[in-house]
Amino acid sequence: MFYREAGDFKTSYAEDNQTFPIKFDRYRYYAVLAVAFLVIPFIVNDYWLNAVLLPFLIYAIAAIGLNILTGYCGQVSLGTGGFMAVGAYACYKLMTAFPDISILIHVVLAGGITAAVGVLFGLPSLRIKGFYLAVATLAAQFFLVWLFNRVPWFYNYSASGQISAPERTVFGVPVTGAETSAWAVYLVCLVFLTASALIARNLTRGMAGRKWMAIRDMDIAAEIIGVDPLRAKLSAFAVSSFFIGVSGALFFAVYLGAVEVGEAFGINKSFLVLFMVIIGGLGSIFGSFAGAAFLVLLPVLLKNLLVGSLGWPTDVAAHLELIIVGALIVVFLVAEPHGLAQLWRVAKEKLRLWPFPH
Amino acid sequence: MLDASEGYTTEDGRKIGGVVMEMKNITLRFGGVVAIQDISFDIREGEIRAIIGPNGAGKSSMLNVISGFYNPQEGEVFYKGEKRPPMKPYQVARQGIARTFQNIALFEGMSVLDNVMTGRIRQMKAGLLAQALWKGRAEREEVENREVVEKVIDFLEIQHIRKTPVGRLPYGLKKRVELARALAAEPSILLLDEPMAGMNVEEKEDMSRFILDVNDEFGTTIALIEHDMGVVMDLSDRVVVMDYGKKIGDGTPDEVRGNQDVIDAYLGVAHD
Amino acid sequence: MRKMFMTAALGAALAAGPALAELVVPDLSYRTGPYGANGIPFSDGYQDYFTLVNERDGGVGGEKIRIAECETGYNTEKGVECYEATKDEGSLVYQPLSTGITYQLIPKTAADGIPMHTMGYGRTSAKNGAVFRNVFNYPANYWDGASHAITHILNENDGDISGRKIALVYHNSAYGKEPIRTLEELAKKHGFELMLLPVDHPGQEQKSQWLQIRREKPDNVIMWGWGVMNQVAIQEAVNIRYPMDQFIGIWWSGSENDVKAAGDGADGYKALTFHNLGDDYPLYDDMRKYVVDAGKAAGAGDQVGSVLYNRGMYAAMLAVEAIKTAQELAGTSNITSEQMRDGMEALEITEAKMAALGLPAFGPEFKVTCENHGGDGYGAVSQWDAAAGEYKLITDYYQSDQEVIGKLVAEDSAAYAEENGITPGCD
Amino acid sequence: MPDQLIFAMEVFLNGLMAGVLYALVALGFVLIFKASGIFNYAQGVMALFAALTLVGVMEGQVPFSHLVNAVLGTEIHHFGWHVPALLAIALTMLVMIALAWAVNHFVFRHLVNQEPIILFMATIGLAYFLEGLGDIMWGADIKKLDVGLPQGINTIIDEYTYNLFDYGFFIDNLDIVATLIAAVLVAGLIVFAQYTKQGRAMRAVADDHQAALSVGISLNWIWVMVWSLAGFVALVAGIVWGTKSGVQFSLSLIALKALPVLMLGGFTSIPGAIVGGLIIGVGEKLFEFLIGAPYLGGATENWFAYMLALLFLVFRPQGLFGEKIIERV
Repeated sequence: MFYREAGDFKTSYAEDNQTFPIKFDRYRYYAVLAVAFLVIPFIVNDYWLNAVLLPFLIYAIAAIGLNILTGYCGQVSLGTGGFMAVGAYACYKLMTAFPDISILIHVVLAGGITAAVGVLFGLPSLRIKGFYLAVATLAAQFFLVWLFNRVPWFYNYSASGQISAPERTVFGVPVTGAETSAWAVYLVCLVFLTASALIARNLTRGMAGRKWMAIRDMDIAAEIIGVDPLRAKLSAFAVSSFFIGVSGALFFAVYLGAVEVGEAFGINKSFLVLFMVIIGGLGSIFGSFAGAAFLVLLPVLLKNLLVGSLGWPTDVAAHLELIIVGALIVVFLVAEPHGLAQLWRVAKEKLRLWPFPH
Repeated sequence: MLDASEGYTTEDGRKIGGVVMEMKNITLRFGGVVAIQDISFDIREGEIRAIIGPNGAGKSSMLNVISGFYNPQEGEVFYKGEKRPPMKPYQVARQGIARTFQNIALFEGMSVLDNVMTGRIRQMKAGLLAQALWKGRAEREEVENREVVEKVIDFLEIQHIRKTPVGRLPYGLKKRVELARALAAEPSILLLDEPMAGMNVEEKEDMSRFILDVNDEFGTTIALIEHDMGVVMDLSDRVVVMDYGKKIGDGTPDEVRGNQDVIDAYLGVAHD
Repeated sequence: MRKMFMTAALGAALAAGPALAELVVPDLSYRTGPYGANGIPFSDGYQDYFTLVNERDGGVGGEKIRIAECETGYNTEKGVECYEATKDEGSLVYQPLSTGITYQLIPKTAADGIPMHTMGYGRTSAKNGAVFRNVFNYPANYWDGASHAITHILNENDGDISGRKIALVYHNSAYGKEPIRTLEELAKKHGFELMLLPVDHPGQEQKSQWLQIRREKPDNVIMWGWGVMNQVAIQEAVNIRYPMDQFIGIWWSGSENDVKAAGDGADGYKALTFHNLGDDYPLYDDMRKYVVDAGKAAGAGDQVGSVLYNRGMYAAMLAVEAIKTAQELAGTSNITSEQMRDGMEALEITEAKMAALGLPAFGPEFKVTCENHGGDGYGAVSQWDAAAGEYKLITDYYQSDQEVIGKLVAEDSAAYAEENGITPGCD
Repeated sequence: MPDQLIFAMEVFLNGLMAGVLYALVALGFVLIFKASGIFNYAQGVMALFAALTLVGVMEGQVPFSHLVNAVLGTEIHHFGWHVPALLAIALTMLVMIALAWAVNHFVFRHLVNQEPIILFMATIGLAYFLEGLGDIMWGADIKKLDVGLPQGINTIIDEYTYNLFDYGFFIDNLDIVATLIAAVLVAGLIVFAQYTKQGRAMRAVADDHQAALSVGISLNWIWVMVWSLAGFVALVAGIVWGTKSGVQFSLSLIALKALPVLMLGGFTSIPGAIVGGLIIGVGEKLFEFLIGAPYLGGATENWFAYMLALLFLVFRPQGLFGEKIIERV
C-alpha cells in the first residue's frame, strides 16, 4: 500500500541505473540523510556520540571497505586491524609533519597510503584462495602491528609508544584533540561515511563491481570472459584498504584521540569488522551499515538493560552479553544465512506485494 | 600465407568470407595423456563451424585451446592472419573471442542484467576514479552499453527476468542468459560449448533457432561443440570430427556423414 | 538510581542530571576478558573500602558514596563508553586501571574537569601537574619502579653493579616499554649491561626468551608483564632453574595469581610494591565485620587480603582521604569534581593518618603538590613465600633515583605540552 | 662444535616440541573441517571451556555459583569434594560430548548445505557463546590445573648433552609428555579412522556427503561424533596448555597459533597438521634465534609463523600434502 513500484516508470536507462530506482526508497533515503545531517547534530550529546554514533560511523566505513573485498570480490581478509593501523599511523605522521594542511586531506591521504599497502598484501591472493587467503592476511595483521610497535619513527619516538592526536580544526572548529564538540566530530565522520557509501555504491553498480562479483562467483569463468584477475583483485584490495585506512585514521584521530597499536588495532578488530560484514550481509552496502549498527548497538543496549535497568552485577552482565550476542548470531544465521540485508530485502519484497500477496 | 581471399557460398545462399582463425598442428598433453594430437583446421568468417565427436574425443580441450584456457605444447594458432603468442584467457577474450560453457558458468550472485553487462568488459574502459564518482565517461558508458545489452536481451527474449538473480533461474533460461552474455561482447568468434546439453527437444529447437538467428542477423562467426550429431548436421556449414584426440574428418555435413572413419567412430568399431 | 542511569544512558536526559545528595565514584572495572583475573581483586578491594566507609562511618563527611561500576573488559572503546556513561552523574575521580584507557581519558578528563588517579600505571610524566592538571599518579610510577628494581640490585651487591648483565622481559606494548628509557639511563650511570627481551601479547609462548636467558645467563631478570604473561614467565624461570631471588617483577607482576601456577618452584620470587601486603591490619577487622560478613562485599568476597585487593583498597583509601581534604578546602561536604581535584592536589598522607585509619605503615608517606602529582617515588620489594602462600615485604620503603627520573619526566611532559598547546602553570 | 651451532640445535629441538603443541590444537580444526567443511573458529574457546570444566569438576566447584549467588543472594561456591584427575577427565569428556550434541542439534543441523563462510560465522557465534558460558559457569579467575603432568627441565637430557657438548640442553618434561600424548592421540585417531566401523563411516562422509548418505550413513550421528572427537582433542590441548600457563581467558587464544599450521599442512590433512606444526615451531624459533632477537629487536615469532606459511603457499598453493590442482571449466 505504502510501498510500491507500480506506476513508477523509468524513461531512460540512466534513471533505471540509479541507486534507489523505487521512488519510496529514494524518499526514505533523503529523509534519513536529512535527519542525519540536520537533526542529529543539534541533539547529539557526548554519551551518544562516543558510545554509539562515532563507533558506528567509523566501523561502518571499515565494514564497507571489507565488504568490497570480501562481499563483492570474495576475498576473505583478516587483515583489517592491520590496515586500520596503517591508516591511523599514516594520519598521525602526516598530521605531525604537515600541521598546516587540513586534517580532512590527511585522512584521505592516509586512505591512499593504506590502499598501497593493501595492494602489496593483496598480491598473494593471486595464488592463494578461500580460507587459506584469510589466514594469509593474518600475516599482514601481525606483521603490521609488530612493525608499528617496533619502529619508533612511526610514533615520533615518544616515550610511551602511544600516538596521540594533536588538535586540528576544520573551518576553525576543532575536530581532534581535547576541545572538540560533539556535533563537529559527528559531522566530520558522517561526511566521510556518506562519501564512502556513495563511492562504494557507484563502484559496485558499475563495471568495477561487476568484475569483482564475477571473480567472486566464478573466477575461472570471469577470466575467460575477459576479466583480468590480477587487476580485479588488486583493485578490490586497493579500494577496500582505502576505506579501511580512512576508518583507521578517523578511529585514531577523531574517535579515540590516542591509541596504542596492539590494543586498538589487534586481531580482535579484524574479526569484529568481519563479523559486521557477515552479519550485515556480504555484498551489500546496506548490510555494512546494519552489521556495524548491530555489533555496536547491541552490547551497549544489553549492558544498559542488564546493568542499568535490572541492576545485575557488571560481570554477570558482561558474560551474559557474550552468551546473548553469540546466540543471536546463530539464530540470525539459522533464520537468514545471508545476513540482515537479506532479511530487509525479503521484508521489502513482502511489503511491495502487500496487501495482495498473491 | 593464409588464404583469406577465398570464400564460399552456403546452400542457403549466405556468403562465407575468408579464414578468421586457423589451428595448425595443435598437440595438447596433460602429463602423459594426449588430449589433442596434431590437429589442424580453420574457421571462416560468418560460418557456423562445428566440432563433433564422441565423449572424450578432445572437443572441449580444443575449445579451451581456442579460448586460451589451455596453451598447447605444439602447434600454432593464427587469428585474423597473425600468429597468436601464448596468452592469458582474458587477453584472448579481449581480442573478441567470446564463449559459453558446457556446465553453465554464470555469476550466480548477480542479476541477469549484470551478467549480460559483464559481456561488455572489452568496450567499457572508464577508470576507477570516474566510476567512483559516476561521472563523465563512466556514466556515459553505462548508458550506451546498456542500450546494446538491452538489444541482446530483447533478441533472446529474456526481458522479463532482467533483474532476477541468476541463481533463481531454471536451466534452460540460464543457458540463454549465458548466450546473451557472450553475444553482448559482439565477438568476432562465438564459441559454444555443448549449447544443447541437458535440454529437452523443445528447448533444443529454441536454442537452434537462436543460434541460426544470431549468425543470420549479426553475421557472427560461430564455432560449436556438440556430441548430438543430428542437431549439428542441421545447423552447421562445416564440421570437424574428432575421436581420441585425432581429427578423423572435416568438411560439409554431407561429406562427413559419408566418411567411413566417422561412421566407425560413432558406431563404435574397435580401434587397433 | 538505576532507573536514573538508564534514562541518562539512553540520552533522554540530555541536560545535566539534578544535584545528587551523594558522592559518586565510578569504578571502571574489568571482570572479564584476558585480564579479568587481575581486575577482579582490584575492583573488589576498591569497592569494599567505599562500602566500609558507608556502613561504618555513614559515608565521608556525612555524604554517602555511591559506586558506579562499569565493565570495560580492558578494552579502550568500552572504557570510553563507560566514561561517557558515568561522567554526567557527578563522578569525582576515575581509576581506570588500564594504561590504554588512561591515554584516552587524559584529554577528556582535562576538558570535563574531572580528576583521574592512575596509581602505579598510566602516563608516567603525568607526575608533572603543571602540564597534566587533572591526572595524578601518586604514590609511584613505572619509572620509579624501574629505579626501585635497580636500587634493590645495587643494595644486594654492595652498591656495585658495573659489568652485571640485567635482562628486562617485557610485554611488547606501550606498557612494557615504559621502563626501557629509565633503565638505559641507569645502565649508563651504574655501568650495567641491559638486555631487552620483548614478549608478544598475550605471552603464552616464551620459550625463545627463556632459552636466551638460559644461554646468556643474565645476573638479574626484571619483568614488566601482565596477565598470562606473568604466569608463563615465572613457570619458565622455574623450568630453567633461574635463581628466583634474582628475578624481580614490577608491581603488576606480583600477585598471587602470577606465582601460584608455578607451585613451590616460585618460592623466592620478588616483586615491587608501593603499599603493604597481607591482612594483618586493624582495618581488616572492620572490613570483615561491616562488609564481608554482612554479605556486602563486591564480587565473590573471597579476595580479601590478596595483593591486588589491597592495592584496590589502598586506591580507595587515597580517594577517600582526598575527598576529606577536598571537603575541608571547599567547606562543603557535597563536593564537585573540580573541588575533588583541588583536594587531590592538596593531599598529604602521613603515618599518623594511616595509623588512625587502621592501616599503620601501609604505604609510604607523601605530599601532593601542583608541581608533583606523583608522590616522592617510594617503593619496596616483596618476596613470595610459597610455603606460607603469601608475599612478604623484605625491604623498607626507599626512594627512586629522582635525579634520573626527574629529568625524564620534565622532558616528556614538555613534549606533551608542546604537542597539545598546553602552557604549563600552577595557578 | 661452535657454541652458536649447539645453541641452534637446542632451539631446533625446542621448536619441534613447540610445534607438537601447535599441532595438538590444529588437529581439532582438521577433524571438523575434514568431516563437515566447517572452519571451526571456536576450537580455541572449546579448549578453554574443556580446561575450565576439568578444573571445576576436580575442585568440586558449583557451576553457575556466581550467577546463582547474584540472583538468589546465596553464598555457595564449592560442593566440598575433590574428584581424582582421571575421573574428572572422563566427566569432562561427557560434558564435551553433550556439547557436541547440542552444537549439532541446535546449530549445524539447521545450516546444512550453507556456504563455508556462513558455517564459519556460526562457529564465531558459538565461540562468543562458549566464552560467556565458560566464564559464567566457572568464574573468570585464574585456575591452577594439575593433573599430575611433570614440568621442568629434563635432567637426563641435560646431563647427557652436557657430557657431549659441555652445554646441557633444556627440554621441558611437559613438552616431552605432550609429544607422547600427541603421538598416542594421532595413532589412536588413525586406528579409529582405518579400522573401526565408525571411523570408516567418518572417512566416507569426509569424501562425499551424498555418497555416504546413499549407503545409509547417518550424517547427524557422524557429525556429533566428529565434534566429540574435536572436543576430546580440545580437552587434551586444554590440559597441556593449561598446565603450562594456568587456566584463564588467554587459553582460547592458542587457536591463533594453530592457524599458520593449518595453512601449511592443509585444513584436511592430519599428517599435514603434525608436519606443519613441526615446521612452524622450528621455523619461528630458529628465526627468532638467528635473526629476530639479534637484529630485529625480538618478538617476531607471531608474524613470522604466518609469513612462513604465506611464503610457502605462494610457491606451493596446494599445501604440504595436497595434490597439484588442475583447473577445469
